[in-house]
Formats: sequence, structure tokens, C-alpha cells
Amino acid sequence: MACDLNQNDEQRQILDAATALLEESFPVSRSLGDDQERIDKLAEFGAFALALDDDLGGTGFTLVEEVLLHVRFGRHIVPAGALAAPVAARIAAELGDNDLAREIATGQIAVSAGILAGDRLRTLDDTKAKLALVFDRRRLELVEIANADGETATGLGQGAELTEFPFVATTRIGASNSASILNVADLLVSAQLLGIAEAARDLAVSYAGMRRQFGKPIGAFQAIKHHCANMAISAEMLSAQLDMAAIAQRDSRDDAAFQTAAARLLAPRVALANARLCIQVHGGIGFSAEADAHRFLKQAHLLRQLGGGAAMLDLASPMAPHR
Amino acid sequence: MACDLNQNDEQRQILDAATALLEESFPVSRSLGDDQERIDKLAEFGAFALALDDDLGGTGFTLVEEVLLHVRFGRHIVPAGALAAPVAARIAAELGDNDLAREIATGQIAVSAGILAGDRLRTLDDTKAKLALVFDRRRLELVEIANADGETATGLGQGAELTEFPFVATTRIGASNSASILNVADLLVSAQLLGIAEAARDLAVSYAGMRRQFGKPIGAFQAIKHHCANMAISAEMLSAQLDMAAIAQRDSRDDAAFQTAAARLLAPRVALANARLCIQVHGGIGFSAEADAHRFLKQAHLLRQLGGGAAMLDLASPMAPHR
Amino acid sequence: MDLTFSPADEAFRLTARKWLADNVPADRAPYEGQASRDFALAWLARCNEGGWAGIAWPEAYGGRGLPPERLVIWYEEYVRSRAPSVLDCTFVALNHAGPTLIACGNEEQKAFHLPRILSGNSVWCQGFSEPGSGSDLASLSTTAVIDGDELVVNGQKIWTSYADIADYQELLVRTEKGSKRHQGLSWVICDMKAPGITVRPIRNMAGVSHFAEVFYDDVRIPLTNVVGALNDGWRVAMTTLGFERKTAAIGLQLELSVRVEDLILLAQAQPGSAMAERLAELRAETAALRAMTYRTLFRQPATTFDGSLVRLRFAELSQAIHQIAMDILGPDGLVDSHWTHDYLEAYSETIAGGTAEIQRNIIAERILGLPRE
Amino acid sequence: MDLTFSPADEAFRLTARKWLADNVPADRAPYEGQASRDFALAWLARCNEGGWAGIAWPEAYGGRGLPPERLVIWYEEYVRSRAPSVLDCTFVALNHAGPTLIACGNEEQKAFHLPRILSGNSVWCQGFSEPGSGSDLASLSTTAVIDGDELVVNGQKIWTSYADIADYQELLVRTEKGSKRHQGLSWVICDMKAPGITVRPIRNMAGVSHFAEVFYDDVRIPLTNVVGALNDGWRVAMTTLGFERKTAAIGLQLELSVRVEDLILLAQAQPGSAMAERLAELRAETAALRAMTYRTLFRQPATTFDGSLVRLRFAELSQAIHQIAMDILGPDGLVDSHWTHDYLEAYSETIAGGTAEIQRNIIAERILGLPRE
Repeated sequence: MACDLNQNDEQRQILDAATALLEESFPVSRSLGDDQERIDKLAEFGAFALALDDDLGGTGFTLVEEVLLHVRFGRHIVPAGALAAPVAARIAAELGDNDLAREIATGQIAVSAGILAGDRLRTLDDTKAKLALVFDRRRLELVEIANADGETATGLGQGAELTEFPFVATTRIGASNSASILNVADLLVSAQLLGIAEAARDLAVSYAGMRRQFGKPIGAFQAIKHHCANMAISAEMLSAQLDMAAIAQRDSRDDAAFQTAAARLLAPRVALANARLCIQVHGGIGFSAEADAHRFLKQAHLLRQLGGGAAMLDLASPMAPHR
Repeated sequence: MACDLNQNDEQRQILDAATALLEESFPVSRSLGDDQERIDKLAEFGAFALALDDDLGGTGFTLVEEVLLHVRFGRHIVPAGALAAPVAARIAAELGDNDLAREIATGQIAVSAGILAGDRLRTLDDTKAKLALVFDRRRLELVEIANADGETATGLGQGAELTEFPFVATTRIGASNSASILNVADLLVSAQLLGIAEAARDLAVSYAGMRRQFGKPIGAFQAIKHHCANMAISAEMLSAQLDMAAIAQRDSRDDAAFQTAAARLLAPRVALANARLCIQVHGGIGFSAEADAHRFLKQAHLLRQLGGGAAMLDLASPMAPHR
Repeated sequence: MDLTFSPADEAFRLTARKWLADNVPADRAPYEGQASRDFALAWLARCNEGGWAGIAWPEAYGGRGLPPERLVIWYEEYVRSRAPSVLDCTFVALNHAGPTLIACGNEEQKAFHLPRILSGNSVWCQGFSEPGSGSDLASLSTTAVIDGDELVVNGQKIWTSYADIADYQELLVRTEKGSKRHQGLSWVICDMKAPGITVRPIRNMAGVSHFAEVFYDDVRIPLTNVVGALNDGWRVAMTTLGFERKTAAIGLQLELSVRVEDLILLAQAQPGSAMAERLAELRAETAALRAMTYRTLFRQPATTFDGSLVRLRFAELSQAIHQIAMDILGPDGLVDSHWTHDYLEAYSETIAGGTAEIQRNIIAERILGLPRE
Repeated sequence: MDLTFSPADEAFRLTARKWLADNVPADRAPYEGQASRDFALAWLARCNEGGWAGIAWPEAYGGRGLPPERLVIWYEEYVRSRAPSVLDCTFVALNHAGPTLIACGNEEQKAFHLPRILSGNSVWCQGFSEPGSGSDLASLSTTAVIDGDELVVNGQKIWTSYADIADYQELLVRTEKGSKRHQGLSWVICDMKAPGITVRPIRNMAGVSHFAEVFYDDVRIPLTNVVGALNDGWRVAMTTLGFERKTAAIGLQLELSVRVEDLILLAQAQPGSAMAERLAELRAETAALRAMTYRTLFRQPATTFDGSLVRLRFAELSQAIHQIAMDILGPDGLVDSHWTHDYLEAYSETIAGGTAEIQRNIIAERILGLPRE
């Protein structure tokens, strides 16, 4: 144990395996809906239990690997339920219901990610989940939605399938505002947003190298080059901060809340900015629904609604001057 | 009288005459200080009385011409006293002291522009002025500083000569918070900031067309081109808004306060942004004190301290929807 | 330098305001398809009945030939009354094809088409962009070969708005074999029901299909449909640039002011808050966009590239306004609403009709005189 | 993936913290001239006595050869104790000239210069840029002709920091007549007191003269002062790129964190206010810059252009932080203070050592693999 920011062999192996699965099951350009079967494959893979205690199905990995995994999830626009599940499992365990935690972690019970809009609960994926994890500012609540009457609605220009429930019709299971669970949730959201930012960068760079106008690849023009460079800088910034925060939280360092809040604050800005530039670099096709650029933008809009809101200026900085 | 945004012959004549004077007396690259003699020439020219009533020395021009004149002043980094004088003359007249108004308007009595810093009055030019016009948020106060003990100080990296007075040691002459005088002050400040923005744009464009690197003028590179285009867009935006506001105020239109507040809000942002880009386009020489780029930046910092602060969101928009 | 409206102008304003209050439809326009066509043509027909269609067109062609100050008054009242967006399927006909025919068409062409446009009986689309020539329009390669008294067109266009519901298309084709860039192009009227035309609608990122790819497979167009001279299409296409200052784009630009006012009410931001500061800045920028619009209209002489600055400012401001709308809406932005729809549609602003990057090049080279790359 | 400091590391941290608390000068460093030289050399000498000079240099050359984690600890403590900025007139010697000599110098060169540098007895400056080759370094034209056992140098350098108070210069000259671009250059040690050298200080926009033009009029430099092989100067100049990750630039990047903390205290912004939101974002970005710095240091293998991203982010963040400082200070920003000074100095960040535009090109072409222009 020392200072080493390389990914080790074990980390690379699990990420490679996950990437293979994601490339098969979660092509970015897939159509909306019917994701439950795919999500089940992630559960089988052990994605939701990755960093849990052994008796909850954990496989000895840590939060750091889990965060890296969710970066991959972000690249493939995996539905937000895949983020809700591992957080929900932790809440169940905190509530003392280890059976429920295990069922969630193994995917036997599916969990949606939800937010509150007035007196209504809105879930952000159309998995037929039994439970929903409600992101309510600095508080997370686990509720049962299986028996509530949900109305589906499309959102974001046919870019999202939402379901709305009267919040009173859901069954409350329990809530948490423990710092460590909130931090985990913020880290996983940030990780998926980073995945979006990276994928948008890569897609733009690849298109810029290929698409020709005025007799050369558009990537030879400085304006396009600089858009791509800006995407690279932003993604690198967020990526470095996310590693820092994940390590701090895993190791229960004093600055875990600070580092996590910083990552969570930057994540949606970086993801939205890169998605926007990706659309712009693509020109006309970027504005169409046929390129994938808009999918990254829309998923960033969904994810930024989850969690966040830590009071960045109230947290102590590890770099505060002495005296 | 109709809708016509061209400058008419009279306007062009006065501006051409002013430009000739400014090019002779106020080269941008002049060294600091000793501006009083130059300021006197502006007074002789009638610059401070331009839009005043006839009995105060006015020459039949209006606020619109005065604003256009101050855009030229901004291009030549004329000291802020040239802006304080015509405002101070209006305040003197409002106070009923037409003699004082005339003496200010004709330059017999010099006026500095000042701001408050705690219990001290800080004037922003080193003219040996008898009076200072104090910009104190939405209030303007005329005070005598001739007998107060001023301490000079340099500011902005040898880019400004300031004088500090204990505010209690000044003699209060009178104050105004009348909307029309505040609007005039904000318009003149905005006009000078626009002049800075335009001059910074022109200087950058001229340098970009001349300076060669990698075998061609740097203005042939898109990054530099786009910096220049951004400067042009910003300056055009502010210029159009300033015309709109000056006309509204001259004609006592209902939207005068709204239009003026919009111009005053945009002006320092545009001036600072253009000055920054001008420095950047110049590269190393732009960071040196030998190019003029930094002078525009510093004058923008000075001017933005004067006035402003109208509550933009509290003013009625002329484009509010019906109902 | 004046912005003074005469008593007659003010009376015109009140007339317009009253007519709009009585006639603006309560419903929002549908986004696509036949319903959007029906809605737009019905609204145009109603405007025409009221004498409000083609207000910038010359009277000789059924318009009102209104001077710029009246246009401004009309569009101010138009957007303040929340009338349907001017950017619907009648836009190309009213603001581009019609004015081009007026400038370059022959009497038969004018007599046939202009009344149909104004009365709300025909929809036009534009066939300029091609898959290989988006930003680089002069590289277009759709060909037309003369066969008897007809042109035979083969090729493909893309990003053609409302191709699926249009009656006619202003089509730019290469009529001189082997010609390069701007030479050898012709501007022709293409009947969208002609055999050999296939329209493939393209869904945009807002989930709406109002543009399309159009494929031409031996499409026969009478030579009498050529507007202006054969092989002189580039000049014909550029002809409307001078008119463009007077188009309904004024309405589009002014509409942003109404958006910002709506957002200020919606946000209810605390004074001094970050949101209040952003809204104040947007309000000022939107006021300035209006000022830029008027300057373009009321200052003479106009230069060809006068509009580039205001066009680009509009595009980026529109995006900024709709981005803040999403911030204000928060979770409600995820559900489809006109704000979310318009937010997503706004992504086209810095792309369509020349990307922001191309616009900046034009500003730098043509207005500022910087050297070409 | 770890950032774990051992108990020994933590002990090292406390030792560093204590030494700094006892030794950091209370005064701020003078900005220019002999006073700045005296101050910087005295501080370096004191560091050297305490064993804190050249901590990244190999032990064989008087350094401490500390591993990256110890460098991080040292610079964290360094900036948190408000020690003098690392970017003073000793920077080139410690972080560029010294490491270059270590990598490419011969034993005589190393034995003479390295101890003088560490002990605070010599100041170095850099002679790379020329008036005609700022961003385009390979086009430099200062020539050196061999005459016996000497080089005779003629030409001009510019933007040479501290040339007026330096003892030596790392000078890049064209030693092969007619050679192009990177070929035919040599890296030589130039004694700044040699006859024929004229230094003309250039005042910068912060009002400070710490850079200069240097003119060479038949300046004779012994051939033994060539570092590495003759005509191989480009490789020698590039040699330190690998070392650059380990330089005091770490301290410069970390220093921004302290600036932001100071600004947060200074601003006392209302929660929810526009200023609070801007500061929160800057605080997060500064935390991320620190993370980028550590990633560059702790991730292997490093690529040559690894540093470009963090370098550019640093430059732009530094400017943003100092711009907000001016907003917070308001009227007080007009009076000269260290905030105003640093604000003005920060304008050089996106220019010196390759403009932001050039850095973005490098990122796009060398890291992202986009085609050259």
C-alpha cells in the first residue's frame, strides 16, 4: 500500500469482463425500454454486490472497483436502476434486513431510481421494479412500488421512459441519511456521468477523424480540435477527482465527504458539456436521433437529478492553510 | 423622426472632430499622469457641456451624441474625470447651482471620479481636481476635495494613479439619486467600456493580421479567428444595446431604466472579456507593458467600479407578454 | 439616430394587438406531420384573411410591403400575444422561396405560386444540403441532366425540413456536368409529388420528425421550373440574403424576450441568488439581441454579412436560455413539455444553416478581414 | 489504486511541517531585481541547510531523490505553510537547468554547477524563445559559429525571466548553418557576464520587470559549455520533459488550493448567492486539479504529453481564481496588493511555455490522435 494510481490486474480483469458484457447487452444505440433482462445479466455478473460485505454476496472488491465499474455503465447508458440497486442493498443492510439486502444485491428484487416531484414519485427507468430508491436531497428512502398504480410517461423528447406514482400509494421500507451511503450514491452517480463524458469525447474524436468537409477531416480544423481537447481536459479532471474521492471513501479518510462533493458537483457539468460538444462536433447528424450523441446528453440530464446537493463550502478542505 | 439607427451628418462631424483631438492628445500608449492639460482640451472642445441645456453651455447636442462621444473616450482611455464632469454639472444644476454647473461644464472647475472604500474616498485619476463625484451605489454625491489631504497610490500594477482622502475631510456639496442622472452616469460608463471593447477588438485583429508564426499570419488560424469573432460579436451586442438605451433615455421613454441597466450590466463583462482576449491574441507581447492590450484591461477594471447595480430583474421589460 | 414611432404607427400597433388577441389560437402547434401542416396553414390562412400574411412582401404580389418599423411592431405584438412560432412549415415559403420567386422568378412562376403561398395553400421545403456537403454547400453533387424540355434529377438531399408534408421544394442541383463549386448550379422548383422522389423522415433529438432525407431517382422536372437562368442557381440562392433581414426571423429573435420573461416568473429566484444573477444577465443579453435585430433592420446600407453576428448571437443565446430553463425545471424538465422540447430543438441553432464554427470564420474573414485559412 | 501514506511518510510530513513553521520567512518575496534575487537565494540556502533543496534530485548530486509521495507531502506542507512561491528566480536552475545537466551534462559541468545551484549561489535563466519564434520554437535563428575552441553567438532571445539577475543561461542556438527546425541546434551554458551580452528588461503588465530581451553580439562561449553533443540541442532541451512531472510545478498547482481557501474566507459569501456558487465550483475544480497533479505523478507509465492536460487546466483555473478575487475585492482590487499583482501575473499562464491554443492543439493531435492541420 502506497501511492499508486494505476489500475491493478484484478481491477483490469473485472472491468474487461464487464465491458465485454456491456458491449454485448447494452449497445448505446439500443432502443428504449425492455431493459429488465439486461439488468438481470448485470446482477448475475455480480455487479450490484461487488463491494458489499461477504455475507451479503460481496466478492471481495471494494468501492473503488465499483466506481470504476459504474464509469463503464455510464459509457453504455445503463439504466439508473443499476445504480439504485447497490445503494438500496446498503440501505437494507443498514436497516438490519440482510435478507432484503441479499435479494437486491443478487437481482432477485429489482430497484428503480426515483425522485420526488411534489407529491409524486417519478422513477427514471422502466424496469418493472418492485422497489424504488428515492433520492430526496440529502436523504435516501427505500419504498415498495409493486402495488402502487404507476402511470408511464415519456420524457426528454422520447429519450426517457418515466413512471409516476402517487407517493402516498407506495409502501415505505426505510430511509437513510448516513454520510457513507450518501457518499456511495454520489460516487456512483458521478461515475456514470464520467462514463458519459468519456464516451461523448471518444465518439466526437472518432467522428472528427472520419467526417470530411472542405477536403479534409473536420478534426484537422482547430475549432473542432479545440472542442475535442476541451472534452478531454474536462473528462480527465473529473476522472482524477473521482478516483481521489473513491479512494478516500473506501479508506474512510477524513476528506471523503469533501472529495465526493467535489466530484459530484463537477460531474453533471462535465457530462453535459461534453455531450453538448459531441452533438456540435457531429453537426446535422448530431442533432438527429440517429447518432448517439443525444443519448449521452439525455442520460446526463436524468442522472444529475439523483443525489448531490452537499454544501461544498461547509466541508473542510484537506488543503486549508495552517493556522 | 422615425426608426433610423444611422449616425447623421452632425453626429459624424462631432465624432470626427473629437477623434482628431483624441488622436493628438490621448494616444493610448501615453504614460500615466499629467492628464489635466489634456482634460482641459476636452473641456475647451465642449465635451462636458455637449448635451446640457443652452444656458449651461450646451451646444444643442443630445445625450445620444454624448454617449457616442464617450465611446470614443473609451477607445483612448480618457481618464474617468471626463465622465465625472458632465454628470457633476447635471447634479449642480439639479441642486440649483447653475454657476457651478457652468464652471464644471466649461472645465474651469475640474472633477475627479471617486468611489468609497470604507471611510475613505478613492479618486481614480490623478487630475488635480477641486471636486470629486462619488459613485456610491444608486447615489451620486458631489464633494470638494481641494482642501482634503490626499495620499496618492498606484494601483493595478502601475496601471492607475489613485488618490485617497479621509471622506470626513471632504466638503459635501450635494447628492442626487434622480433616475435620469443615474441613467446618464451609467450610460457614460457603459459607453467608455464599449470603447475599450471596440479598441481591444481592433488592436487584436490588426495584430493577428500582421504577426506571423508557423509561416502565416496567426489570424489565419481558426483559434485566433474565433477569438476575434467573439470580440466582434460582444462589441456589436453592447453597441446595439447602448444605442437603444441612449435613445430611450434621451426620449424619456418608459423603458429607459431597463435599457440602461441592461447596457450597464453587459458593459464591464464585454470590456473585460475583449481586453483579455486581446492580451491572449498578442501572446508574450500582450503580457508585457509594451503593448497596449493591458491598458484596456486596467481601464475596464477602473470603470466597472463606477455606478451600476440597478436591480435588473425589478424593472419592467418592454417585451413582457400580454396578459 | 431614432427609434420613434408615429401616431399612425402606434395606431397600427393597437390594431395588430387587437387582431392578435382575437385570433391567436389557444392551442399550441403540433410538432410534426399532417397535423402540424393543417395547423400552420390554417393559421396562415387566418392571418391572410386579416391582412397579416406576407407583410414584408411587395403589394404587387399580394403582400403589404410594410416598412421595417411596421414589421417590428407586428412581430413585437406577435410574440407578446404568444402567437404560434414563426418557424413552422410555412417559413420557407414565406421567407425564402416566395422572396426568391419575387426577385428571380418569371411571371408564370410568380402568378402560380405566390398566391398559393400567401393564402395558406402550399408548403415549401428547401433542398440545399447534402450528406457530403453540410457546411461546405458549394460541394453539392445532386445532378440534373437536360432531356428534351425536362431536367432529370438524380441524387440526394438531407436536413430538408418538412419534406414529408411539403408541396414544393426549392432545389439546388448541378446542371453543368463537371462544374466546380458555385458554378453550374441551378435553382429549380421541384414538385414533391413527382415520381422518383422518396422522402425518408429523420427523427431529431427532440423526438420529432420534421426533417428528412430526400432521394431523387430520375425525377423529371420541366425546364420551365428553373428559376433565373440555367447554371445561375448560386446567384439565385444568394439573392434572398438581402431580404433576409426583413424576414420572420425578427419574430424568432424577439420571441426569446418572451421566453426570458416567462423564465423569470417561473424561477421566482431569490434576489442575489446565483439563479437571479444568471437570469439578470440573460435578460440583458436578450434585450441586446433585440437591439442588434433592430440595428440590422434600421441601419443602412446593409452589408451582406451584417446578419452573421446577430444570427450567431441568437443561436447561442437561445441555447443558453433553454439550458437555464432545464435548470429551473429540475425534475420537471425530464417530463416532455414545451420547455424540454424547445431545449432539445435549440441544439440545431448552432448547426443548421451554417455551424457556429463556420459563422465565426465568416465573421473573422468577411467582416474583420482576417486572412483565409 | 491507492493513496496511502505510511507511518514513516506521516512522520516525514510532521518533520516538514515543523521545519517550515520554524523557517518560512514572514515577509513576502520582492517581485523583481536584486532584492528578489537576494530573497530567493537566501530562502534556497536556508532550505538547503535544512536538507530541503533539490529534494527530487538524485542523492549523488546533492539531492534527496525523494519518491513522488514524499514530494507530494513536502509541497502540500510547503503551500499550507505559505512558504514563498516556488516560481522565483531559482526555479529554472532547480527544475530545468539542473535536471538537464544531471541527464546530459559531463562530469565537469555537473561538478561545477550542481552544488552552486543547490546551495543558493547561482541563478539561471532560460534562453529559448525569440521574437520571431514564440509558439514556433523550432524556427529559432540565433546562431553560434565555431571559432577555435569557442562558439561565437549572435542573435536575440526574448521573454527570458530573470535575465537581469541571472548568472547563467541555458541557451538554445543554431550551430549548424542552414539547418532547419529541430536539427542543428545546440544547448549551451552561457555566462550572463560574458562580453557582448546586453540585457533589456521588459516590464510586464503587472508592472514588474522580471523578464527581458537578451542580445548577443559576438558572445564567445567555450565549446566545453555545450551540454550533450553539438547539434543535438533539441534532444537535450526535450530531456527534462520526463522530469517535469516531478518538479516544483507540483507546488504551484497545489498553491491554488490555498488561494481558494483564502478567497472563501475573504468573500464571506451568503449561502446560495452567486458568489457562493462560483466559489463552490472553483473549490471543486481546484480539488480536481490536485487530483490531476497526483495522477500525473502516481500513474505509470507516463506519456510525454501527460502533463499538457494538467498544465492547461492549471493555467485557466489560476486565471479564473484570480478573476474572482478581483470581483470579491471590488474597489480594493484597484490598489496594488498581492491579489491584484497575482491576478495580473496570471495572464502569462495561458501564454508562457506554449499558449493555451498551442496546448489544445497538442492535446488534440498527440493525445487524441486527431489529424494535423
